[in-house]
Amino acid sequence: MKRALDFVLLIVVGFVFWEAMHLAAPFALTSPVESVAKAWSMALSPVYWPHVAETAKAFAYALLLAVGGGLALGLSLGLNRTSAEVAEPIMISVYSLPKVTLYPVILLVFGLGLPAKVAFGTIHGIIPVAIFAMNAVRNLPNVHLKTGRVLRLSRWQTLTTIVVPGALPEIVSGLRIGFSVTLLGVLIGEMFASQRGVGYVLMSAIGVHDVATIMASIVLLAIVAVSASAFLLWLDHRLHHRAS
Amino acid sequence: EQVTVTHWGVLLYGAPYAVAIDKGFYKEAGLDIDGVITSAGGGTTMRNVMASSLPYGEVALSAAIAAMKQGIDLKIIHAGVRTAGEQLWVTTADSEIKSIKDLDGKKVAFTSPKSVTDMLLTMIADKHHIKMQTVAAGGIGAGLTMVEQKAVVAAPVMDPIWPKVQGKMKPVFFIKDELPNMMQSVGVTTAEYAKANGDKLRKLVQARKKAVEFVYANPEETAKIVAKRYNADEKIILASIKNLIAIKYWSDGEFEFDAMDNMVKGLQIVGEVDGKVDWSKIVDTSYLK
Amino acid sequence: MLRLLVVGGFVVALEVLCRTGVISKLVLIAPSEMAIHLFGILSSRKADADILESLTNVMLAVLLSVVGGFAIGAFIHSFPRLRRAIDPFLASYYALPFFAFYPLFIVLFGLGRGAIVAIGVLFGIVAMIISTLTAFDRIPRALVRTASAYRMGPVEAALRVKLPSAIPFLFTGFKLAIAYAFIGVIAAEFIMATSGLGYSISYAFNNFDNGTMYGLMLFVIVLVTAVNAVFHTIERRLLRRWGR
Amino acid sequence: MAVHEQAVAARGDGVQPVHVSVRGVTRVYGDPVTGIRALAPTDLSLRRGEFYSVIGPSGCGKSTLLDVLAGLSRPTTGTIEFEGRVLDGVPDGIGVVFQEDACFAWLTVSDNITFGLRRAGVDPAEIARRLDYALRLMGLVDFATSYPAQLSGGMRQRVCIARTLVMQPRMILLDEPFGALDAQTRLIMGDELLKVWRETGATVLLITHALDEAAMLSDRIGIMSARPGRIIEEVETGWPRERDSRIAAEHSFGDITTRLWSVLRDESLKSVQLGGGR
Amino acid sequence: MAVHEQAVAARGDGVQPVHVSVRGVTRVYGDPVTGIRALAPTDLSLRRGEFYSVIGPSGCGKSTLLDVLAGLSRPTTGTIEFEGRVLDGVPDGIGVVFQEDACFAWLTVSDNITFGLRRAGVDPAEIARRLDYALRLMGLVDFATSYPAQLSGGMRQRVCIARTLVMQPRMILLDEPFGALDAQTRLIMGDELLKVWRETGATVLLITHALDEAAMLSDRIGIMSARPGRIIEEVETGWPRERDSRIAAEHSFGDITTRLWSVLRDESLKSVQLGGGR
Ligand SMILES: Nc1ncnc2c1ncn2[C@@H]1O[C@H](COP(=O)(O)OP(=O)(O)OP(=O)(O)O)[C@@H](O)[C@H]1O
Ligand SMILES: Nc1ncnc2c1ncn2[C@@H]1O[C@H](COP(=O)(O)OP(=O)(O)OP(=O)(O)O)[C@@H](O)[C@H]1O
Ligand SMILES: [Mg+2]
Ligand SMILES: [Mg+2]
Repeated sequence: MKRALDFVLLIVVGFVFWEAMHLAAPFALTSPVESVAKAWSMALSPVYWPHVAETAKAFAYALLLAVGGGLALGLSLGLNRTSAEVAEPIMISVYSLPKVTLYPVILLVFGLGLPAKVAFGTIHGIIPVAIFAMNAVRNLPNVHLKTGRVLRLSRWQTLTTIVVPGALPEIVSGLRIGFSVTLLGVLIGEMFASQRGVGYVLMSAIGVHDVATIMASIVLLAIVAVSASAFLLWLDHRLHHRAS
Repeated sequence: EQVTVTHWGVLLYGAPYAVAIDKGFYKEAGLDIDGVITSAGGGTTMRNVMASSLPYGEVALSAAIAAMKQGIDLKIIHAGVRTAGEQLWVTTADSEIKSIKDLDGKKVAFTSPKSVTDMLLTMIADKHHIKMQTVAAGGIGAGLTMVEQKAVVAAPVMDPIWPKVQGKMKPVFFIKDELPNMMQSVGVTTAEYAKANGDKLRKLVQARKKAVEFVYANPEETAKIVAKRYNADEKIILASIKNLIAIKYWSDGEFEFDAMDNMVKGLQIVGEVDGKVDWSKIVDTSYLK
Repeated sequence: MLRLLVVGGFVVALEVLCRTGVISKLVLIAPSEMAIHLFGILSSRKADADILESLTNVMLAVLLSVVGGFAIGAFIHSFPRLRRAIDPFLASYYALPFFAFYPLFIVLFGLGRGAIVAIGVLFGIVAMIISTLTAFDRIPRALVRTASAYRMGPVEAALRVKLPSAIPFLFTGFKLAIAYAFIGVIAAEFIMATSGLGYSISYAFNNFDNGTMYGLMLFVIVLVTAVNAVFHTIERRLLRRWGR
Repeated sequence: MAVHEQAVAARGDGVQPVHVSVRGVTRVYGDPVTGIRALAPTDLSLRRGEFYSVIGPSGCGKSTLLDVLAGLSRPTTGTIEFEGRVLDGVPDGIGVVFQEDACFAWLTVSDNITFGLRRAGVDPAEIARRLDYALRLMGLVDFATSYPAQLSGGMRQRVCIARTLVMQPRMILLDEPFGALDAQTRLIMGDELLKVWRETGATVLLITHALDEAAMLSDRIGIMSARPGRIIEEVETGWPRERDSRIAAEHSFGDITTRLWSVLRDESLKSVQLGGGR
Repeated sequence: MAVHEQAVAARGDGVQPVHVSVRGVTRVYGDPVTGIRALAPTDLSLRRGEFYSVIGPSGCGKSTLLDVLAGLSRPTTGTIEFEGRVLDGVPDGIGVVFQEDACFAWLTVSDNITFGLRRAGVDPAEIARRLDYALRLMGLVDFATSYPAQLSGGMRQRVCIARTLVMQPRMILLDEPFGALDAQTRLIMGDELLKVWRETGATVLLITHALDEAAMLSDRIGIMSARPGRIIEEVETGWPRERDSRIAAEHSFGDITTRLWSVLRDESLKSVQLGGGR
């Protein structure tokens, strides 16, 4: 109850801040009320849903790849010091590149369309997931791994019953960021070569300076991302009991 | 299949394509065009054209030239938008700035470095012998915000954004009053594709030409079609289309080499191009008939 | 050592693919050519100013992200109610297409360096905040109580006990903050600046000047790798001390 | 140094005024009604300069008592007075050795030990002197530059003891500080603790499992009940202030341990609730 | 269940064949030449079904010995044979209770205890039976659904003991398992361990600090030297297999502890190197 209250309070504070911003720069931002109203009308309009569906499809694939790949990469690198030494700096360096510059390469490999968008989302999301998981695994108390060895658990068992639960808080943090960045990546992908999708809507809105649509899209994106993040946090609290 | 059009959904380069799809001009010609791929960057659009299964599209002339300078084998097969006259610089409604002369010594925004707006602004300064402090805003919206915040005194805007801000902003100058026609965009394809698919390209160009004629003849219906495709306000689109018809914005495809040379001259001023462009090597007029 | 081998192998493979024309020169140029171009750029000294400018921006952004992110994270962590309310928003932040806010950034930070560094910080800081929060959860209770037993104030406890104790987990935040600050700065320069590495890369991208583009990218890669290698060494040394 | 002077002033034998007094303190973990009751209403007073030990069955609330005594957690009900003032937060002049390993993994043994001194801005020469003394005392001379991860469990425990003792607090709280030490080392450490206690005049509260240790070192011993814990009995040893482990040879030593043993046994059995197990 | 059958087969008294033998084992941490020498060439053999205790000064290498015995770390030199085969990695049938707290923070007490059983695919009814038994044995019935963070230090230790015992290993290695328990609970746990040992016929290696505990529970006791540690003396108790803590009343019990005490004292003194301290 108190939690819900705090949450609402924070949203209110956010809106007040937003309103203040709006008053300071009406051209850059529409007011929260206006934006939410616009978001509502967009959510009801039949024109918007095909775009959402298009983005959702690409996002679903990208998320699957980013999370699956990120966890596989992060966990295995966390457990294997040698390969981590090899892969980690390379991973981060490539990640630090402005993604636009990878566009020609992505075009070459995936062509135009869905696969390119998925690829864009995946390369955005996979690294945070991997890095969080890797560091958490690396810092697992030694005695936990020893316990696993004494029980002669298989690699897979050790992974699923000790490593993953032990590293869960960090894994969840990685997933939370990964979820959001993957979404962003898909949107950016849609801005490069698109004919449909939320990214396309955003790009046109930015192009014609349709601030209401921009802000409304952002409200909708925020609702999705916050829900996902809250769900993951809830999951973390359920699964990982901490000291009170 | 999809054609590629720069700034689709934003600027009205795409109006003829919207009409051609909607009115079935492509279908009549036996083409199955069901959509438009777009992006906002010149280089990106050019790359999309090359990567597409149908490597044909309308791109910024500057992007086409840049690509060719880097040795990409392209063919320009028709003219697109033949003027940059729809652009104008605006200031706040209550501003003291009234004419170009008032901009002397002031901060004025363009969109992004080496873009058409950058070039136009430089040419204006040259023409009127004034000195401005020009800054990159990052986009139309950002420029307008800067004007509003008094960070700059003027920023560029164009159709179809202009009718939307017309009440809040007032024009300082229109390009159409100041500079000659400059070809903004052209239809391109890869040389390789052109070799094997001459017929198809010809049909594409013809369908567009028919659509352009339709636009000039039926502004109202065009506005309806474009508003639907762009998911925009029909009134504003109609106002813009009328503005654009007045300056004969869309070319029916015929090349106007003076307008193209004007553009190259502008690009030379901002240092985008050095030396002449030999049109005969890259322009192929054979698809116009 | 192994890392060198892997990277070397990769580079040679790329070289072969490019030289034999399997990968078109318009998409990717051979690594040796990238190096030659980079050498050309560096020796002509014409990019020196751009490089210096971007590096300063990136360094400022990284510094502010890491220090600020840690401070904010530590602050939020000491108010559990605030933390619970704010947590779902933090990660969601990355889903928002920040480029839609450029007009706002201009209003807030003005033009020039301020806005560019600000975007780098806005991008990097949240990863650091999230990482700090999860890292602080990992501090053994006995250490927190030791800090209290020494009558440390919140700031001193955060700096003298919590920071060093959480460092192994904070490395996640460092690495991501570096990557994100890089991306933020370069992306901002892409769009807003008339100079700097990001601008040069985007200019080359738009002009199909693959030589310059990949040359500069190589420079970014080498730079980030160097920075990361330094961190990696520090991390390894610390962890060994920790006994992990 | 204020701490030191006050400590010196407190020296000397005889009955001293109350240093800390606990009145009706309870502590519930979690929800006040449904949560785990760790402390039943507990009363306890320590005289200034007294050596007091607490024994009790595992899980009865000893560490919880130490926590509230040190001001690290607030009692659910009841009050604690330390040096005449109601406790609110950790007071000045207290030193704590925790049951868990609380070594700073990022500092060497030396730096761990001198941590508090450097913070307090003690003169470097004095720090060096005390460090040297502590390293010898704890048998860690060879490991001065090692990191905790390179030490055995017992060695880490000694580092934590040293870190607290060098601060010369007016009240020292120790939670099973010798738990990981072998019998002989434990004896030595006990004697050293007695020595520090005598020299600084500090009040000591020692939580221990070893009955003989409690009997040997303390002026008084409090025995705690099964959870929810409270002091159910206090045993006065009557040892002179000048004493060491050889006191175990005294006639009354056996009586004391027997007494402790008989009370503790019942509580431990209650606590482990060996219904049908045995 | 193979483990169980084999365990049953091993029952019965009398001298048994060697279960595990350690020959010339050394262990150096860090660089082989300049690193910390934790084990000097050490020899040790445990007979099948034997209860063997190891005592030694703090930091002498006891935990290190346990590590190499369990196959968790490779000896720097020397070999270990377990059930007739040279040890290479952790063998089947071994259970270890570590000195550190090894509870899984994310599992309840019950889930911690049944962790290994569930991994081994033991029948749920059997798991429930063993869990129930273990909870009673360890006095944790009320805390079955608690998480480790809600337990006291001693209770967490008991969870770890339970987690190992329910697996019914053929060889049980325990590193100061009762370190955080009070005297009475420690006695009870010792008796329970003896019972499990008798019933399953397992070989037990117990590292402990309490000399009386070692004397009471073991068939043989090995005393380790100061670091680098090796077994310098072994004491045979000669107790019958059927025994419990009441054996401490036997006449020879005092002799044994005195013996242990005298050897350990010298080594501890050496270890703590109390140059001028005392
Ligand atoms: N953080 C906590 N949350 C909930 N319950 C707790 C917490 N800490 C301790 N308890 C409960 O309080 C009781 C007393 O714990 P405490 O640690 O004080 O025992 P103790 O006497 O120190 O035991 P030991 O001798 O085993 O260290 C225990 O039953 C334990 O389960
Ligand atoms: N990971 C390590 N790195 C370096 N040195 C170590 C490491 N672990 C232990 N040592 C050293 O090895 C020696 C033996 O340690 P070990 O833990 O085996 O002692 P122990 O007999 O178990 O002591 P205790 O009774 O205090 O637990 C110690 O001197 C310690 O400093
Ligand atoms: Mg305790
Ligand atoms: Mg040990």
